[in-house]
Amino acid sequence: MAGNIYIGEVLENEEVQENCFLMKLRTAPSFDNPVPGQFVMIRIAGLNDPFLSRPISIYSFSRNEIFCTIDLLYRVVGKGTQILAGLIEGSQVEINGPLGNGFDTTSVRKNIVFISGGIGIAPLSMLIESLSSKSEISSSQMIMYPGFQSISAVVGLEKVDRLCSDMNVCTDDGTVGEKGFVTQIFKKDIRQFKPEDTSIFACGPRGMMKALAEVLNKSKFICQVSLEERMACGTGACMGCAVAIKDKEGAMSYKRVCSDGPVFDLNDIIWD
Amino acid sequence: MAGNIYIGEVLENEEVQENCFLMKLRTAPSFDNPVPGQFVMIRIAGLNDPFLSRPISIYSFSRNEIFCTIDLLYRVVGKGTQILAGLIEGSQVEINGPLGNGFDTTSVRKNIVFISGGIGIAPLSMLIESLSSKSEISSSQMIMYPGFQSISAVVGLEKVDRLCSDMNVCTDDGTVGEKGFVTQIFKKDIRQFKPEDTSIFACGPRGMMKALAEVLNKSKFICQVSLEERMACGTGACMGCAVAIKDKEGAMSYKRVCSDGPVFDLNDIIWD
Amino acid sequence: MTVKAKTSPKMAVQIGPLKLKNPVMTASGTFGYGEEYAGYIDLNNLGAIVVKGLSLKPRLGNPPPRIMETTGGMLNAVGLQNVGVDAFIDEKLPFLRKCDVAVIANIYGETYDDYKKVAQRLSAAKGVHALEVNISCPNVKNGGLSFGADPKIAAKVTSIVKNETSLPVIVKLTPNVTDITSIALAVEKAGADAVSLINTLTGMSVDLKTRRPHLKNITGGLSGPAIKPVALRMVWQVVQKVSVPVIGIGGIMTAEDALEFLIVGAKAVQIGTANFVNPRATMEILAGIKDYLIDSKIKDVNELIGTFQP
Amino acid sequence: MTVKAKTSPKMAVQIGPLKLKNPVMTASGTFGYGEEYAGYIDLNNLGAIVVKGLSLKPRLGNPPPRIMETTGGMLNAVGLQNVGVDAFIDEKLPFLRKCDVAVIANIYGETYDDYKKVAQRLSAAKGVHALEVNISCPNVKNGGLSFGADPKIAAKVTSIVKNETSLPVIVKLTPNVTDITSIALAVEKAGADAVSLINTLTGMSVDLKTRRPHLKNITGGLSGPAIKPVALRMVWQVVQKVSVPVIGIGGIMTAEDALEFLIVGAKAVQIGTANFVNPRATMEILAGIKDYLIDSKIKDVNELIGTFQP
Ligand SMILES: Cc1cc2nc3c(=O)[nH]c(=O)nc-3n(C[C@H](O)[C@H](O)[C@H](O)COP(=O)(O)OP(=O)(O)OC[C@H]3O[C@@H](n4cnc5c(N)ncnc54)[C@H](O)[C@@H]3O)c2cc1C
Ligand SMILES: Cc1cc2nc3c(=O)[nH]c(=O)nc-3n(C[C@H](O)[C@H](O)[C@H](O)COP(=O)(O)OP(=O)(O)OC[C@H]3O[C@@H](n4cnc5c(N)ncnc54)[C@H](O)[C@@H]3O)c2cc1C
Ligand SMILES: Cc1cc2nc3c(=O)[nH]c(=O)nc-3n(C[C@H](O)[C@H](O)[C@H](O)COP(=O)(O)O)c2cc1C
Ligand SMILES: Cc1cc2nc3c(=O)[nH]c(=O)nc-3n(C[C@H](O)[C@H](O)[C@H](O)COP(=O)(O)O)c2cc1C
Ligand code: FES
Ligand code: FES
Repeated sequence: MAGNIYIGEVLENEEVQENCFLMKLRTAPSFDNPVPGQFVMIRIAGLNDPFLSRPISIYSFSRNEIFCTIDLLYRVVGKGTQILAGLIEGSQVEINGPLGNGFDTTSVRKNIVFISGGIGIAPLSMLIESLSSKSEISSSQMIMYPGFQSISAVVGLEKVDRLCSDMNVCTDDGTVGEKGFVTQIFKKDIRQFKPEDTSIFACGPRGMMKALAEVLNKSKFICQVSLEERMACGTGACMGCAVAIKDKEGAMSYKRVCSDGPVFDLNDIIWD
Repeated sequence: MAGNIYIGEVLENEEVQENCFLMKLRTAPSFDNPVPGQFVMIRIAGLNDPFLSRPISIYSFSRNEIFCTIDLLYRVVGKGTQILAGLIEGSQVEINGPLGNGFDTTSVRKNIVFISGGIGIAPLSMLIESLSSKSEISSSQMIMYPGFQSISAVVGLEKVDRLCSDMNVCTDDGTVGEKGFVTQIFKKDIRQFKPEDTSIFACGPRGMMKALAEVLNKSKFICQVSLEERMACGTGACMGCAVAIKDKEGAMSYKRVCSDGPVFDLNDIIWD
Repeated sequence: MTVKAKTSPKMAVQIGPLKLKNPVMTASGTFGYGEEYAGYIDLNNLGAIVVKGLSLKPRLGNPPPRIMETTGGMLNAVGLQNVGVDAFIDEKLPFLRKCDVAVIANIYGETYDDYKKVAQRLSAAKGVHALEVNISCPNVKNGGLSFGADPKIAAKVTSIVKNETSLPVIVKLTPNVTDITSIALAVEKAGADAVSLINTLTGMSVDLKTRRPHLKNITGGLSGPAIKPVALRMVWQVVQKVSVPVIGIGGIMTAEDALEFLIVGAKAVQIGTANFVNPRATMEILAGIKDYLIDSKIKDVNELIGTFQP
Repeated sequence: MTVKAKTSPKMAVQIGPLKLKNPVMTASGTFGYGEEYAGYIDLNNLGAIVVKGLSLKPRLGNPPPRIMETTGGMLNAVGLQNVGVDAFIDEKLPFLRKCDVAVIANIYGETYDDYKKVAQRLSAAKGVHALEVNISCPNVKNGGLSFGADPKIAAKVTSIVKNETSLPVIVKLTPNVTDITSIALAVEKAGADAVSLINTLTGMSVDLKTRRPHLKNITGGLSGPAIKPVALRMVWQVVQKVSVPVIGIGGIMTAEDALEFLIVGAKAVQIGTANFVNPRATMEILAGIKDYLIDSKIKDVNELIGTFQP
């Protein structure tokens, strides 16, 4: 689970949805098995523009005797992701990973709720796959709330669809599924879940996380969220990816999303 | 013959010799007909690394009603040419051209001698093609001295081979053709040519040009040489590509390789 | 989707007494004397053309090599090669006079007297709309630093030029100083109608094969997007201190870059090195600024200038 | 082709009283406390590890966002978040002590007294081989500039630290000054055993959507290859003036970059931002320097240092 530097060879890089790409990378067998929620820093070796590596969650992972395959699901939002999208089969990228602390699944509760916003589906998909493979967890426990802006942004549901008993797709504009922000839709259902019996896992844009914090309002739900922050090193060295966190005694300090996270307890996050 | 900005689509980009590529670009019909010796500035739009456009001579040019085709023959020597070499069919580049003042062919003499060093063959190839198409010039007048480091560097002779009556290939290491620097080989033959009856056209590295100047030693030969210098703008604005030139009165001034050249009279060049 | 009425926003800006059609001008030394780019863009659409630095006598410039690429930028040591002020007036100005665009003459001197004489001659010529005083050049008499590194000397050059001309005087500042605001304040006090910044940062680079400098002059001026963050910071600092208009320069490649400068308070911008890699950069930047104004429902570019929320 | 005997050249260099295995060290703030990179490279192969800037008390650092990418570089306004000197000694130093590598503590204070106390404590701790004094941080008492922008203050900080320690003292200089050589000379006179330069150039960048700065702190330090030409120029200037060893820092990404600094006269280099994009950068640079020495038939890196031919 500790990061190192690998060459990744692009096996596939397909536009699976408008502006959304699925990249399959083949890398050396020494790549550590990642935990769901972990990510890689990716860049084109030697290229100084864009300059920094880009953090992308591991969407799926597999290995055989000769190599590992890492799948990344990413949305094109700027220069870095644009360049990734342009890579053809056989291109090489440099990957640093797996990085960060993934989701803690040592003591999940009876109900397992997944809430995602947009491309935030990526780490949750791997998490759901991983939980499904555990004998003590059945699909009936797993309920998913994937939110998207619109039908044209719906992505990453292929694997999770059959793994969760309940799929509550919602879109901001109602073009598919329920209309509304995913946090609002979840709020309507919240009474179904006993806080002490429910583990929530969420990933999405900052605004959504904040809204979720308000919905849960410090109840007894346990909610692990994966945060995003601009990153330089990804390894905990630069202190660039700070997020304000409350410690046990309630004191504020800045934690690193890359190495103290990206997964945090929602209750510990201090919103500004 | 005046430069402008065009999108060039890569039709082909083939490694024709170790580290040497032939790139065929398709561009808009409004691209001006180039004169042999003119060049283009080429870059990947939006990419800041490498930052400046790279000057490359036009190796060949043709047009039909719908588009123009520009061929570039280039050697990979650094980052910029490395990136060009990596472009696949369908990639787009930005080209500024045609630029500079090409060879003056208004009054060529009886003997026409071409001397090239390495990739300096590129503009001469186009020149030879162009002269061959003139009814008043026959292949028996045209004698070529193409020099290369070694057999593995021989490139760009396809078109000129059958157009010149005499091909005196030479290599520094003698792996093909005569062994020796092209200027030395030419020097051995120099008595064959009456200076007043001979036009020389040359392109190659600076050291070769300087050696050629010594060989000709201000004789009555007319020798036009195409120079290379690091360039930023290619259009005469930055004053970056300076070369020391003697004017009629013998006074020194700095001329711009890009817009006062790249072709100069060898006699006017001041070597340091 | 509502269709946006693409009513063109007002783009004119005022640099002290000088009115410009729009805030996008060219930077001195990167646009020749205008002619070089006439085939690429319609010069009349520029806010202003700032010509290559003019000295009293023609200058040969430095021996080559004069330029070198760096990461995200370039070094140059052209050494102010130029035709001299008289040849400029005779040979270059007639072309520019025919254009409907503000012409700003960038001037340079080795002595106070040089500045004085160049300013005099340009003020007498028809078709020059403002002077930009380059005080960023190394001055041997001043310990290897430049006129622009000392507030007193900078102020003195400014008042000398002001005394010789009724044209608006823009003073161009060097970034190679501890506190650019002190220089800006000094030249403002000395009568500058505006300040423009930044000129290049001094840098160098070494050829590993020869262990010699890539530039014959050893050091050169660093320009291009690499320096943009420094330029923007300095412009913002100066905007907070002076009340004359500030012209932002340094690494502007795109409309987004230009907008950053306008937002922190620059009244106009100059596009330099970008012209080299994209001769149409100025026009693309102008179009991009307009689009941003339209998208942001801002009807006049002056309403955007200085709207930075620190 | 003759087969090159790959006899490894001598790489040890001497920074005043401090002997380093080789001239490649890490730059403060870009390598954490070493541990962060222990999985990527063998720390024992480094010339030295310079740890994150240490203050007397733990520092929270600045609120996020703290970083932003720029062309060929990045801005950071981490605000010297660090565990404080005591926690460093208790929690971080034991790990470093186990490594066979020179450990240089980068220290930072808001007051003279801070510097004094931090220096005291680190000098009493086992396993610190030198102090690097960061005088490049903004000091509110000094008009928004930094300790490092004023030769007198820089000298005073230096002598205060020198008085408290018998460890070699390296003073790290800021590039945001008119004349870095005057600061270098001042700290040399005050007893610095070496100088290191450059720290970051101050820059900023603006978010067009919000018209707010990308960094919460508004301005930040620019690092990365974008600044290399400026860094190299300053190192060369300082090398010509001082007689203490100079450590070159700024935008070094490759062995070629490092070699440029050594050739102009830096005794060693620090690798900063490069670690972020390539955690193995230091080792690749070290290998590349060796290859260059072998190719150039130079048997000892010290024979390369300062061989610049201006
Ligand atoms: C731990 C982690 C995991 C991530 N996983 C994924 C994933 O699986 N799929 C995916 O598509 N994206 C993911 N992201 C976001 C992804 O890193 C950014 O979209 C990417 O860095 C943007 O780069 P760019 O050059 O294309 O855009 P830029 O031009 O750099 O920026 C475009 C926009 O994206 C925002 N942005 C830039 N970097 C980040 C960042 N690190 N976090 C959040 N917003 C950013 C900018 O503020 C800007 O608004 C993840 C981010 C983190 C921190
Ligand atoms: C008018 C003109 C026409 C040219 N035509 C051709 C051509 O048809 N085919 C071809 O292969 N090359 C040609 N060149 C040379 C070509 O421009 C350079 O090889 C190229 O710019 C190198 O870029 P790079 O990034 O790959 O190398 P860099 O990393 O920039 O440099 C690698 C090496 O090449 C040298 N170099 C860089 N730029 C130039 C330059 N402009 N002129 C000479 N040497 C340079 C450098 O000093 C260095 O030693 C021409 C140059 C000019 C000025
Ligand atoms: C090749 C070159 C020549 C320049 N010549 C001058 C000049 O003559 N006078 C002047 O004031 N500035 C000159 N400059 C500085 C530019 O006008 C501008 O201030 C600087 O390049 C920063 O802007 P940029 O990053 O957009 O290029 C020159 C810059 C370059 C690159
Ligand atoms: C994120 C970050 C944090 C830094 N923190 C410190 C610090 O604590 N003390 C210090 O002296 N320099 C600090 N620096 C400056 C670097 O040590 C170095 O001087 C500078 O980044 C230039 O080198 P580079 O371009 O190789 O990064 C920091 C730089 C960065 C990018
Ligand atoms: S990205 Fe550097 S500490 Fe997190
Ligand atoms: S490259 Fe700019 S003048 Fe020639």
